[in-house]
Amino acid sequence: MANLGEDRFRYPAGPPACALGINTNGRFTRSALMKSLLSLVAIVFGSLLAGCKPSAPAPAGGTSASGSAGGTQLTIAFMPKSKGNAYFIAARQGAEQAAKDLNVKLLYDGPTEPDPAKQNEIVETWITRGVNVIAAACENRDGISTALRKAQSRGIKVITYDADAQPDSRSFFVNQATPEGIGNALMDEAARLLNGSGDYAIITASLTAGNMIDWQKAIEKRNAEKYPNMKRVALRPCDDLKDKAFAEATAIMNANPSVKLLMNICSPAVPGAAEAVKQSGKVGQVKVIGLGLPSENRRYVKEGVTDSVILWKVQDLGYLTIEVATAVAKGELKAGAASFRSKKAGEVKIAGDNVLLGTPFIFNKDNIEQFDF
Amino acid sequence: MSNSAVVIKRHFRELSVAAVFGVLLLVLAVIAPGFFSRQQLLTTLTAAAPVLIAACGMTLVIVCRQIDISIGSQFALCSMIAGLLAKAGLPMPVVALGAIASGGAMGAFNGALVAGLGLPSIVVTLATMVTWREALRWSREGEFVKDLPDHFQWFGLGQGGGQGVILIGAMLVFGVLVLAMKHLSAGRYVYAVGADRESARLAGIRPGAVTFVVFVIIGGLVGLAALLNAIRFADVDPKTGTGLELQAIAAAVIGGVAISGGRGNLWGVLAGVLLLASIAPALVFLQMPPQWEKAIQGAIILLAVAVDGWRTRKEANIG
Amino acid sequence: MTMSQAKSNWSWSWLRRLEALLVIVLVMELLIFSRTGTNFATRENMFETIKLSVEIGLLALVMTPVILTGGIDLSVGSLLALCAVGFGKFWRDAGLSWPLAAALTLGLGSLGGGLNALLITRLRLPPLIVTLGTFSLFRGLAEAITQGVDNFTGFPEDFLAFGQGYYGGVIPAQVPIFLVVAVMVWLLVHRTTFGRSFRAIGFSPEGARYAGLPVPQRMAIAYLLSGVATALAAMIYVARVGQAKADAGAGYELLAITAVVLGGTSIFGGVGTVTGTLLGVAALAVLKNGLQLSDQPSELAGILTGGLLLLALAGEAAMKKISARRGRLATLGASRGQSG
Amino acid sequence: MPVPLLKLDSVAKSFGAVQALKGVSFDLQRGEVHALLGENGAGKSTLIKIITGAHRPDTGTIEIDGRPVPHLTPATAHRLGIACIYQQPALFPHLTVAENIGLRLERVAPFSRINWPARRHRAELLLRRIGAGISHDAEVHALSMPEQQLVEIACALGAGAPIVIMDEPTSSLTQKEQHLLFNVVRELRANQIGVVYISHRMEEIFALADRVTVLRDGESVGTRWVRPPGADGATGNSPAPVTESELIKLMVGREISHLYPPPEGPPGNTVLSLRNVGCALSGVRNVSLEVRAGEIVGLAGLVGAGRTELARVLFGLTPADTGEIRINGRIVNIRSPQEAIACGIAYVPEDRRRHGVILDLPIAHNISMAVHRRIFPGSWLRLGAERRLASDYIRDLGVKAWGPEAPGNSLSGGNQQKVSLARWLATEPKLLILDEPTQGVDVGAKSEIHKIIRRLAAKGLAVLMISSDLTEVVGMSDRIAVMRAGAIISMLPGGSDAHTVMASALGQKEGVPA
Repeated sequence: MANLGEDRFRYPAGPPACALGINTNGRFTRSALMKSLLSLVAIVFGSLLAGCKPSAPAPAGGTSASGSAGGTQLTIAFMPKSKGNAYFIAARQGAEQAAKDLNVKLLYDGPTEPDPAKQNEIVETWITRGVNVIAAACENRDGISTALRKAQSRGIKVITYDADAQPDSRSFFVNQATPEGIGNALMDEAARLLNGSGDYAIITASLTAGNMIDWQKAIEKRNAEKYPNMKRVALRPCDDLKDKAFAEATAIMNANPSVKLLMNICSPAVPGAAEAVKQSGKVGQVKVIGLGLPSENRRYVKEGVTDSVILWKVQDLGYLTIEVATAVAKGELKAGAASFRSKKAGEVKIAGDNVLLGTPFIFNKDNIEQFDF
Repeated sequence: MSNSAVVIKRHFRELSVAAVFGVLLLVLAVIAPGFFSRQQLLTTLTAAAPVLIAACGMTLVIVCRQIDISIGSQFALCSMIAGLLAKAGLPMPVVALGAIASGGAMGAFNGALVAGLGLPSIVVTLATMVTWREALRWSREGEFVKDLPDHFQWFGLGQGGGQGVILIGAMLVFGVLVLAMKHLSAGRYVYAVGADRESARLAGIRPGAVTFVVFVIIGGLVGLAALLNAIRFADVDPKTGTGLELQAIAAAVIGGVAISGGRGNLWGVLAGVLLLASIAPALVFLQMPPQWEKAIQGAIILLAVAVDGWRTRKEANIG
Repeated sequence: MTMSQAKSNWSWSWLRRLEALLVIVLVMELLIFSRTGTNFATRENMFETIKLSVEIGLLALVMTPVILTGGIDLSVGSLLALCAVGFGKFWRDAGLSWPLAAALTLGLGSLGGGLNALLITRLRLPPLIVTLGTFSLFRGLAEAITQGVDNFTGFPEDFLAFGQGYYGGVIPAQVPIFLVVAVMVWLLVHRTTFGRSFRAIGFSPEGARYAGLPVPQRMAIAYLLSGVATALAAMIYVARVGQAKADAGAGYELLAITAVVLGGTSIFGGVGTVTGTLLGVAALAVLKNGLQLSDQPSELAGILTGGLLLLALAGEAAMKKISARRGRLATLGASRGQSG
Repeated sequence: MPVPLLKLDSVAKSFGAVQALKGVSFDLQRGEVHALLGENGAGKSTLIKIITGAHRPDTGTIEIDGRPVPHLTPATAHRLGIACIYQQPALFPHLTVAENIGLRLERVAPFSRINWPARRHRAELLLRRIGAGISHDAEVHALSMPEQQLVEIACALGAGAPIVIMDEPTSSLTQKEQHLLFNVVRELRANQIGVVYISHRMEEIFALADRVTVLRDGESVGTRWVRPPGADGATGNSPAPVTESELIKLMVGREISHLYPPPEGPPGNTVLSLRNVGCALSGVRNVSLEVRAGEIVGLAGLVGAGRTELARVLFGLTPADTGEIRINGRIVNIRSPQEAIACGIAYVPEDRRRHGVILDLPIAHNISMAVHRRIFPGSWLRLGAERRLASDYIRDLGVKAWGPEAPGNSLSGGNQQKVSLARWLATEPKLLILDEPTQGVDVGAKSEIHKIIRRLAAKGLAVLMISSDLTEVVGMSDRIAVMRAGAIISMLPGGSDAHTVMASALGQKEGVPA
């Protein structure tokens, strides 16, 4: 193996050919080769483990808060529940805009499909890599909390957005709106469309996502209080996947014909359920509402399959998350603060450790054209 | 043995699968006639059509004593290409051609490595499956292809017309392949190469060329299947096609295609595809928990293969 | 896979060439990533990489004897999910203590492996098809048990320590377990008659039977071992991630097979070493970790893995052609010497 | 002499260390049956594979109708009209007879339609012409070996090729089918087709051939007239027809007696005694036989007489279902190879490459494979002990290899057979069954193996040797058991000549069909 010639590398020159076990007549002897191969790997591993690394200045072991290569510029690691979800693509646009405005380095990574195991892996890698702040949307509230607590113990600031982790594993939760706000908006809209009575079904992302659980409870409370003769006949998860939502919606409509409305509380499910209603020829008989992006549902709203979509300005959520992350990293935002000034979302209330973006907004046939996200 | 007895003995597997499917339909007719509503039947068949096209391609590959587990990724890439071409405003025939050609190209890549370098097909297609799927994820980052022109979904013919095109397309492909495998000498060459590569060579057939063409054909068929599946929706999901290779192999195996090559016909595969496709809706209509679908599919594969294994062992003892 | 592909030319020397190729790839990875990845070349990151690759490593370890016999096991990924969900059910719903639940899960794993072994050896069915059937069956059972929805979390602290804890703050808890299993499998394959019979069966099942080796029993052992190790990997996975869901371990079987084939084991059986498999697992793990630390998206690791596998195969096929030509020259020379 | 239909000029071919053909010249006229005679391993099959393009010769030229053919592949051979009946039928199991014949005969463009009725009709015609009672619709894997051979013959007949090659066509034919084959050959000759007929049986040559070329150890040692031209009533100047003993001498080429080491001393007590042993599955019918210690019992008979099947019964591969097997007087029940080894029975199989030596494993692994339990207690490998065991046998049997670690495929045929032998000697058997011990082995190694066998017998080992090489059976055996159709039909003393053994094997009473 030719000598690498880089003097900065303090590895021994490549072992001579005969050590590689190639003896005189070109015949690999089995045991000789094995010994040299393993010794080669051992040498390289040994030198690395001894921590004599060529370039990165930061010492081995604990990564200090300023651990990024650039020295001053903050590194904020931003993780969606799944990269493929249009909702998080819009949130990323807001985050990138904020990173540019605040001159911070944005690291964006996450699983392409919702997968809590991959989210943990990426957080672990960010801990080793050393970042200033981790802002994550949590697919599984309990699973990710252990990893986030480990990050905090390494001096990395942790905040969550869109879906929360366990409160002790993060300093702030940037919440788009209070669960009650979202639950009530959905329940009231459903009641308006069915004028107060009839069966409905909920399609959620997964039964472990923190925000989903809170929204379901809020909807149930609102249903019990205000609309006694509306009954939820089914609650099915779709793992944030459009075609799974399509299959679940079709199955629900077949299994219980009495359903009059499909309430989808995760964004991919709204177009999925709408397509299912369209293809089983039940447009008008079964209403479709949910939390979804205008851009994804514009076609269905115009065709009257989907009646109304409730959401919030997702780019602002992304923008606000990065602002909060930077403020926390610089120590400008401490626990117990009552409000926070955001360039995009204006004056934002803080309830306890929840930074509230604002109240949900209802898009329907009349106003959906004005929104581009 | 009388002629009908010979037919039964030779096509035992295909007939038994068709019988099981018949029993399932009977049970459904009695308990849940809703299954046979025009709408439900159409949805089930349109969902099964692309799997049938892929399973036909897979039958060719398995009869030639090879295997291709990369068709899931090929399916996703071809759907994506179809979506992007349509979004670029190209007319649908060009989009169709683009999808089929890209499928054929990927099939040719597999074929070149397997037939050219003589590498084992299971490992080559394992590598290409991982590479193509991850390349698609890297480029699209899971983002759907959205805002497709109106003439994309259902070829612009509306749901009824669209589903019609898909079903006719699948039947056409099935018909052509059945004729080709029975009456075209190239089709018989596939059986010969699959049965005994050396004898085929001695009979003057070129096994390498046949193997290469088989991989190109399955690529093209998967491209067509991807197109026919993509037009069912208004946007294209990059995660589509996951697990298609296992469905296609399962349908072929249940339909009596021998994994050791040289044996099997498409009618059995048709019965296999229909049986596997109707498990999920049947469960819903029989009020059984839908999560049992995959377990039942697995059980059917094992049962079909076990019965076959037991029969050949019994035959071997007498013969 | 062309059954009739001439197995006889997968000779010993071919295997060593592929392992040498793999070591060079591994060393290159280490050097490149220690420059591009931040904090890549640290002791902590090395252990982190090993910790994340223990599950795939276990599956690849026990996949080696299976492939050595000329078989394959596609069902390990699904069996991992079934064992994870089973463990959750035993612990949460049946209320058993986690060590007892762990023992029962190992039993469940051996049942899964046993089913594969029974169908493959008793009815002499092709392993690819049997494990394809059990691939769907096990995943289906996992989904049925959890109604596709349920998720087991909140495991006791001392169980989670196995997946997330560290000995002496540095060595992840699952590393010693992995090393013990690795040594045991290495001894089984390279230092016992079982390993010898796996190879013989892989090269020529008929030849092994005529030589008086108990072929069905030995193949059954390989598949049973695969089941038990999968159960162990499932529990380490649950401890590490802190949850058990029906979609666990998706695609793990393909990663394990990739690592084994990358390590020089021939897919037709007979030729292959455990050290080669370990090198394969290491190459894949370092690749994934290095790319992530170099701020590359994780999909790039998948692309390079596929590319690496194709490179290894094509490279090895080319080497075989060169050595065959060199071999022909050598035998001509040798024949002159031999028949003199 | 008119321009020969087919002419081979000093064709040579070697596979690695083994030189299969050393410069063979051969020519075939139109309307002539030219036989190729030679012992096993004399190079007959290699020559055929060169003519049909399956192998390319290292040196030498091939001419068809006087035109040299430089680059012959199976496809071009077909086009030039060379049809061949292989010893192992090259058919497609799960396809029908009509289709098999169709695939072999039609050279049709890939995308043209198959005319199934025409195929069925032609197949029916050919089958009727041969007189084979097979339906054209039957799947080949359901046919018996003789029936598959008839399909091969139908393919050759149907090809209408000017040159037809038959490689040991009667090897798996019963008496009735042989009769059909002889008619076909006569019909081909009448239609001016050149037939190359390969066999190692004297009576077929005299029944069919015009001329015969004898091959020995890869060289042609002479071409003789069997039925000289103008023999029927033409003038007297034609050369005298060759006699059988002259052919045997040419074929064997050396005095038989001094070749094979003589037995040393009287045989000991009975080791193996079979009393009407039978196995329905493999067609072995109530065999009674005894083999004494230090004695070599030869098991002679045509291929398909059930000799290998008997060996497989004794070794537990296809367990016996009737009769009694005694080893050293004790009744044993053998249901698997492991039990056979435990009883002291060892079987060196016929197909060396598939069942004997595992070519990809080193010699040491092969030799120790049957005695794992003994030399590896607790199933822990002891590589030192294994290497010593292997080195002893390598020295003892004179295996030429660069060491115990050498892989099997680096050895010549003879050395591979010695390794196979060494494996079974390591089990220290009481009875050693040898199945075609010297098949496909070069002459040098053949005599070495014979010496080893005799030396083992001298040390008190009971040997049961199966061989279709008559001179070997006669030369080596103390007693000869002749088998036909799964049963032992006669016991001949050692030293009886090849002809009587063959006569008995053929069941001379019915005589050779005219």
